[in-house]
Amino acid sequence: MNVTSINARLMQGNQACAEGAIYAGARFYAGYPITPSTEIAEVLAERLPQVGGKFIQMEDEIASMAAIVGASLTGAKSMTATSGPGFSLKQENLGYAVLSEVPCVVVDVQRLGPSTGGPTAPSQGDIMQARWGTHGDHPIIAISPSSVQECFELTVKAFNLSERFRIPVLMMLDEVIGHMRERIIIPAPGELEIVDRKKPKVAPSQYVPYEPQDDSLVPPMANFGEGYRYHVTGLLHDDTGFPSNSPAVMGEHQDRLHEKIRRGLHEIIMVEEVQTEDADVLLVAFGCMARSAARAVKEARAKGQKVGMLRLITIWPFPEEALRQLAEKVKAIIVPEMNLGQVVDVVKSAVEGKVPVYGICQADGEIIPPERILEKIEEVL
Amino acid sequence: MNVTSINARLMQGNQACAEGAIYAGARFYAGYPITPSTEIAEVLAERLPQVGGKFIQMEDEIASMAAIVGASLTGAKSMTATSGPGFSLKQENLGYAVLSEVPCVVVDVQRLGPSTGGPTAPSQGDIMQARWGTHGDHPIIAISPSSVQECFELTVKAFNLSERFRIPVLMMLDEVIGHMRERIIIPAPGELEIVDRKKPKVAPSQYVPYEPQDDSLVPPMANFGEGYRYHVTGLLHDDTGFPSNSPAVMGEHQDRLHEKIRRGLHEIIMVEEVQTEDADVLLVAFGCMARSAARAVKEARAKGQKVGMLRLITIWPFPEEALRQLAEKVKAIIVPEMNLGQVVDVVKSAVEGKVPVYGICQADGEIIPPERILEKIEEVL
Amino acid sequence: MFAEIEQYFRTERLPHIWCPGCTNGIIVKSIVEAIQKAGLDQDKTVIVSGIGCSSRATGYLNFNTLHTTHGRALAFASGVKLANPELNVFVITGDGDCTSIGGNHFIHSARRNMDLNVILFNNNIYGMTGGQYSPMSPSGAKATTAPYGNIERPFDICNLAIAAGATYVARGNSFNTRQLTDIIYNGIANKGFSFVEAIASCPVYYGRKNKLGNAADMLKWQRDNCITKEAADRLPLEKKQGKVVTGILHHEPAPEYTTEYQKIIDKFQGGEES
Amino acid sequence: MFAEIEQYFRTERLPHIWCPGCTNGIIVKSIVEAIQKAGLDQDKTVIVSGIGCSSRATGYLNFNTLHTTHGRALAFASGVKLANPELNVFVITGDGDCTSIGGNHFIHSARRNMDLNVILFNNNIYGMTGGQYSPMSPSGAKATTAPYGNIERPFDICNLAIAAGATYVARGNSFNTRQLTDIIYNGIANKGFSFVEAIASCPVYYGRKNKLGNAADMLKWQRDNCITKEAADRLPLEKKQGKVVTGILHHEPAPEYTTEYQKIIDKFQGGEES
Amino acid sequence: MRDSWEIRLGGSGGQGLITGGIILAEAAILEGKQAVQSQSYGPESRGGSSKAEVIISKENIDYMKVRAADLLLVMSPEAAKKYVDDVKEEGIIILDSTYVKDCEPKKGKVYKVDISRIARQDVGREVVANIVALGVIVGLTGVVSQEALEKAILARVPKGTEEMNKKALAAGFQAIKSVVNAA
Amino acid sequence: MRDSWEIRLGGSGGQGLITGGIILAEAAILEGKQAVQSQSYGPESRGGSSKAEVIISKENIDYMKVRAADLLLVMSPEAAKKYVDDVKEEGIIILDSTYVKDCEPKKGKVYKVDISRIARQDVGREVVANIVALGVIVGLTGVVSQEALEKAILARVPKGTEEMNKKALAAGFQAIKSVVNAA
Amino acid sequence: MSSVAETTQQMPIAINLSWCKACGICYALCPVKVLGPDELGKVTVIQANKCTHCKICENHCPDYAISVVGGKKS
Amino acid sequence: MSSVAETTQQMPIAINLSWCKACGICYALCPVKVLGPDELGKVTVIQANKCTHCKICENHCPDYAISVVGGKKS
Ligand SMILES: Cc1ncc(C[n+]2csc(CCOP(=O)(O)OP(=O)(O)O)c2C)c(N)n1
Ligand SMILES: Cc1ncc(C[n+]2csc(CCOP(=O)(O)OP(=O)(O)O)c2C)c(N)n1
Ligand code: SF4
Ligand code: SF4
Ligand code: SF4
Ligand code: SF4
Ligand code: SF4
Ligand code: SF4
Ligand SMILES: [Mg+2]
Ligand SMILES: [Mg+2]
Repeated sequence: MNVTSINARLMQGNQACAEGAIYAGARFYAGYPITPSTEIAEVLAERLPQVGGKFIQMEDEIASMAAIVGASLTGAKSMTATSGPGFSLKQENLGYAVLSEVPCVVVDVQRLGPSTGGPTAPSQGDIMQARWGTHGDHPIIAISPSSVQECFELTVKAFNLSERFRIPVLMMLDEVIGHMRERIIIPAPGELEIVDRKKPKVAPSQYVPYEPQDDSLVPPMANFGEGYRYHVTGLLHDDTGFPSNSPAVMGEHQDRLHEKIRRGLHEIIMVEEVQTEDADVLLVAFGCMARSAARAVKEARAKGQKVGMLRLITIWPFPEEALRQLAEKVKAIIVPEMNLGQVVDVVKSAVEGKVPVYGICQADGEIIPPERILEKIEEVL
Repeated sequence: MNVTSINARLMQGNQACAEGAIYAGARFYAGYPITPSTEIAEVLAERLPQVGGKFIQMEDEIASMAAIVGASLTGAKSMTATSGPGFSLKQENLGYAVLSEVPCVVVDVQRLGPSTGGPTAPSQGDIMQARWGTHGDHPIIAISPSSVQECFELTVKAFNLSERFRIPVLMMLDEVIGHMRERIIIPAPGELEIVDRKKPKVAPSQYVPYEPQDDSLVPPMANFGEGYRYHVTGLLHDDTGFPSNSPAVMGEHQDRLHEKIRRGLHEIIMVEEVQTEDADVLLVAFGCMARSAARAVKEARAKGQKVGMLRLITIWPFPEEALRQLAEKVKAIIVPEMNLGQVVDVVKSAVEGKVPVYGICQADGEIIPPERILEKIEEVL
Repeated sequence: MFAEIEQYFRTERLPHIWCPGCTNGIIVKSIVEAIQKAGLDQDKTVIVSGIGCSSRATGYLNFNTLHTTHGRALAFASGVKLANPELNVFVITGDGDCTSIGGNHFIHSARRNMDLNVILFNNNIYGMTGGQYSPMSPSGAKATTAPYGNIERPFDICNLAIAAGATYVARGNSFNTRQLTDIIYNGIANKGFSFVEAIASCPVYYGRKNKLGNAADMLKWQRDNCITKEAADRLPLEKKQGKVVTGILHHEPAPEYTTEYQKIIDKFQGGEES
Repeated sequence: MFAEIEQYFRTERLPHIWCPGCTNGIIVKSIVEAIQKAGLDQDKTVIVSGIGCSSRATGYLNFNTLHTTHGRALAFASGVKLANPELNVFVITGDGDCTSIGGNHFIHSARRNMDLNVILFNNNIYGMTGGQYSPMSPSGAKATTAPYGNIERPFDICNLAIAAGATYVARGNSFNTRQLTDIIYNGIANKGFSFVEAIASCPVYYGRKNKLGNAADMLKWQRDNCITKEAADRLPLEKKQGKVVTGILHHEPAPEYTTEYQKIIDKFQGGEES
Repeated sequence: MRDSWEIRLGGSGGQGLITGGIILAEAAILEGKQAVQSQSYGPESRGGSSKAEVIISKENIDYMKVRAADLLLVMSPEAAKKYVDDVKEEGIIILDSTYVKDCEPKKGKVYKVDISRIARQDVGREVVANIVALGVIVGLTGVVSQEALEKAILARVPKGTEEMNKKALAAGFQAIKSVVNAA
Repeated sequence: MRDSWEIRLGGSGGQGLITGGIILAEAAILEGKQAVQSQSYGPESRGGSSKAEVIISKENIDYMKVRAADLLLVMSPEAAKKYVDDVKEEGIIILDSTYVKDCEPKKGKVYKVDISRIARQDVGREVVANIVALGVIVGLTGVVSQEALEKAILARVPKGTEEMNKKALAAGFQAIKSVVNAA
Repeated sequence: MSSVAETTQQMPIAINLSWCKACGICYALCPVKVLGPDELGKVTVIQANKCTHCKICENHCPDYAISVVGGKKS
Repeated sequence: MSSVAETTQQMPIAINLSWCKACGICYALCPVKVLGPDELGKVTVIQANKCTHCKICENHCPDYAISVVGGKKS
């Protein structure tokens, strides 16, 4: 018997996400079961106590989201996971985390349809909700893994970004990626970078909790219980953390929330380019659809068609720059996505008419097969 | 004393919305108080019993949304009203109403910020949430009144569209419009058209609840208790109403939900054009900002600048056609909105680079004054 | 029995999706028998459910049926009932649906005392999602999210219903079907919020995780561990220990919500000012 | 007193936003006195609140303070406490915040018995939004959304807490500040979920709508209509009618959640398999 | 009378200025004019400073907010500080001198009237200070007719308080007359 | 051995086909190959029909879904109907003849094996039908080595059931041998 | 409802095999072992004549697959 | 905290007028009418000498505007 990679294992995407969280230092999980995300909770219920962490099944998704924010304020890296219906319920408190700048990671394993929809059927239908699901203006970071290995590594990255920018980071899995099992190599401890929130350097009496100390505009964050007594609120507030009705203060607060992310774009944006150098047709894909698109690229190239792919790893903020540069070069863009048209409109808005943009939009619980993409390529070439 | 218009009254926007609901035939309201929408509940708590209708204050917004769907299934035209935080909570059950095609009207009186934000400060920050707030692909209709008179009349229209298309209709007020008082003339009974849901014409045994009977793709709707026993579910389902896991069925269901709205666009889309005939600069505005923009148009014209306005009355589905036609004619588009950039991106996506599009985006709890718009006009001219 | 099944079930949709040996089907039959006994008009009867295995029941029942979102059945049902008080409204819900995510609607519905008939299928587990613990899983029980045993204390949901204001509260189980039918029937007679906890068994998840034997073993457990309130009242404390008390636990009528509302309408309809 | 105020309040933020005569300020002082009496370290104490007039208290208190979303304070607090059980965690909440939108978190927190100290400011109304009825408004009371009088029955929230599993339940009011401080103090001593209902008055909305006189009149009402549990136990039934019973209503310790969780960690930490 | 008035009323929570603004707008509508009334609040629906704005015009009113006011009435020092500069050069400023001391506006014509004290002492209850204020405004400007104003007041105040409110209105008319005469 | 196998296993809820697919994939990984396993479910996590897919390859696997299968195993009539056409022309079809009767695929090479009956009667418990099936698949195709398969099985089955599972595996190997020989 | 044989005096038990899920409840609970499993575990009547019409099987079949005639109404 | 006068034997009641909201509770509850309203309704000391140090005023002032020295600790 020929056992080659002893570190290689077969692992499910959801499990890899859970293990990635532990690797990243997550020590708190609160959740409420929902297909197709439940395995994340189940793995962490078992694993967290083994590393001294806490797992709690809350009464619902609203409470779960609240609990991870509370936990994070004590310094615990915290996570919750859910799917569409639960993601909708978490929106209010997700907005709280954005406004009060509490790091945490929220996993949404996307399933089909609005409402209960098709609970076991895959989809990529929550992409726009990830951006706009909570009320009011707010920035967000959302990441989409395309393999089990990435479920692990991007979860680590999600925690890093969350701690770095004091913002909830969304891991937008889809049912295909969450439930499929494939080969993964678990990185050794220390192999991946781990980022922790910046702590205040001043004495408690000097601490102004929401006052940025550098150009990043991300204020250092004290944990509850460390002697820095401060106030956290979901009201718009000034740098001291106390609410204000002043338009100047409220406007500044909202602007800074966005601006800190804008300034961090170079750290946040992740894309992968596949054979884009000479591409005439660019596929823009993410999540499980990037796998189908990758196959399409391969088969199209085999036929001599110049096709490339821009894989969106970061979905929000949207990788506009990378896309715009490619839009200068290609003749057409095709966006295959498992929904009825979400990212395709964002792509359109970003390329501003420079090249024609086509969607392949399908929301029936099936992954869009390479064949359909290949057909479209034929059509636009 | 010179009393001219005896039918004229001073009325608050929220109250006009409530009175419009009664005029439209609404006989059920369930809600949970929240600033700045509370007056709608307060008015209806008093008024509904007077017309034989029901008001109930539920334990939260989730329950309120659920209750109006339940009530609507018995045939009662139903409404709820809320603001941002509550709107976030309603999203899951809003998606239920979309999927199961239950008519109802949801009012969101927009206030500032994500989370608790600035509860008494106006904003137009929930526009994208109105479109994408619930998980999964779904169509929606959203309407934005710009005057107290319109709060009344468009609420009637909202009920009509909701009954006509079997879809929840969102009334997107903003705090300015909801709280301001102005002169209103209450239409006489019969003066405005009232639309009721189409009832099945077949015998109960022949009733296939989700089978469209005509090109509108909107199936006739029986009310509970009328002898048509059928099943309503939030799962994707076939025409009989029973759930299915078949991709063909699930895909068709999702497609029909969108297609029925597409086919009804001519009934749904409402815009107002103000001095657009010869305009070089087009303002695109809605809600209270349309009032500020109207003043800007007037003052710009007074200076000899050719400025016009496209007022979006229907916001979702987005009036793309109307906009595209104007985009052919103008040299620049300015979108002043009280948020950090929502409709402006949709405008960009719609005009596909044909003319430059500028946003005036401000989210600080103040209405953007005509001065700022005038400045921008100077800038782009 | 097949005739009743034909009348009250959508037989073309049977067999139902429940696992072999799941007792949900038994409880549903008791509900239907109680409805039959009460002589309710199927056209005037609405059955509402949430999300869960048990909540799938509505799909099989030949009434006006409403399968809602997880935990919210009571809120939808309140809308149905208040909008049209002539309808008989039933709610079918699971222990997770009713007491976890739906707990708030539960206590408020009990408090308001709207005339709703609620049957909670208590299988001590989240069945539909594959065996996570619920607020009604016993302390120490194993579940996929309680691999080391549940450290939480379960609700006594009947007690909670009483404290929240329910005017009729009863408990039954899927073994003693006659009793179950009776207590549901009596609940229908109560004009107000009537709550029945029906002990169910989930052999596939709860049974397997907790080594409770097969479907028949779990039914026998119900038979052997439940005692009626009447019997319990006669027994000394030590003999009651560990037993689950069934029967009508509470019945204390109070003004019903829709009736009270109608009084307001009767008084103020047509008026312009309060 | 000014010295204690200086120590425990963020005096630079006073006067608070509450209306003249609102008794929220009185209750907050009792909380602070109980904390002082218990000798809790301010740095190790977290006070969590929801949204409402009463929930604005956290902004004035010199601790780690967390002003959350409407109804969710207990859920946030559960995260704080479980993540770091060394912290003393208090929750300040209103009758709407705790029992209406937050009702589910309330019953589940009581059931889990996490070591949280909850003080409910019960003014029988939604103050912050301008006077709508709450689940604790008495039947018949007027409110902006109950112009014809409230047809709902209010919760007896202490009873509900007990039924849900709270291990310490007490009621006080803003007149009898000594008692209020004492019952909060005793709640701190209970290792588990401790619940105190503090009767507050909202002269501006509840008082005005229901013609209860001015702020002082409303305080006098509390004085004249509350009796201690000890007194009540001695009185004949007819004399208790209509009186509100205050004092410690229930105290029955049970295993505390974070302690039980720690046992699991102690047993399985480092292990790979359960 | 002028074609259009932009009026701003500023004070603190309980002073009834929003009601005051509403009454003014209602009086205008009774006269067949256009009117828009808007306001800003403190936290949620309560407390803090409060501002009411009324625009009265013979024409349609597009923009509903007062920019530089034609008339400003302030009844608290905070409001005075906040709004006193947003007045037209030739605008009118009325200060409730019961609460607003040490305020010397740089522009506009200023009238100091002891409004709250008059309400409390002359009429008997401070809650009617807003009605006194309306009397002052209308007495000074005639933005609406005195009849329309009285009608609007009586239509809105709680039953049983009509006399007190009439008295307050009269006191307001009287007060401004004295101030103008004294000037 | 071929470079790549696309395998589809179809049946109903409780038959353990997903576990079967996982074991197959794990065996492949033990051999240093790439493997992807995916599945589809009935409503929420339970019941209904079930499908597991495994792709085993020496190369990186991009698309994770089986298109036309190299090998199809079906253990229920519904699954047979649903999947029997999505097989490559030269593909392999294994029917569990305990449940799948009257199925005559139009393409592929068909093997009928009485898998569930063998599990129930020869091994003693029908729950191990999936292991019998794995024996049949691997015995027929060698998609993974028999050693790797056994190792993967033993690593995943509950403690105390090792012997029964080994017996099931052996029965599977045996069964396909007989079928092939009989053919 | 698919084909179910008529019941008779000798065979008071009607079974709808297409609904039976082989859960084993009926034959585990039948006090006199009238019922038993077939080779797939589904219900089968072993000794009809012993049936007491107690209806325990009918009442506890979660799938409504059994109907017993005679005896008193349950 | 803004200026509050020192208390003395003769004047055991310290008042922080800037916090007082004129709610009237203290002077309505003071058993011996030591306290009363000023012209704006805020608290004022009318007859300091009668004070019994009962602290009812201090305990019930919702705005922490009164501090009474002497008497037993509340
Ligand atoms: C908002 C939301 N959260 C979670 C789920 C997933 N979910 C479906 S059913 C269920 C639990 C069902 O348990 P129970 O109510 O006890 O019903 P049972 O299946 O045991 O009959 C859960 C958590 C969902 N559908 N929606
Ligand atoms: C999700 C959500 N719904 C509604 C509101 C509006 N709201 C704020 S406070 C409140 C009620 C407050 O009542 P209570 O908890 O009794 O506190 P009080 O103001 O009486 O102290 C409501 C309904 C909100 N902020 N968020
Ligand atoms: S999982 Fe449990 S509760 Fe659900 S159908 Fe199966 S046995 Fe019944
Ligand atoms: S509204 Fe009522 S509860 Fe709120 S601060 Fe005022 S008096 Fe207190
Ligand atoms: S109880 Fe019903 S489903 Fe179970 S074996 Fe007997 S007949 Fe079949
Ligand atoms: S009726 Fe009774 S005796 Fe007859 S088969 Fe059924 S359980 Fe056995
Ligand atoms: S201490 Fe007592 S006596 Fe003295 S002023 Fe206060 S209330 Fe009056
Ligand atoms: S109780 Fe306090 S706030 Fe009220 S009048 Fe007295 S000192 Fe002022
Ligand atoms: Mg359950
Ligand atoms: Mg309250």
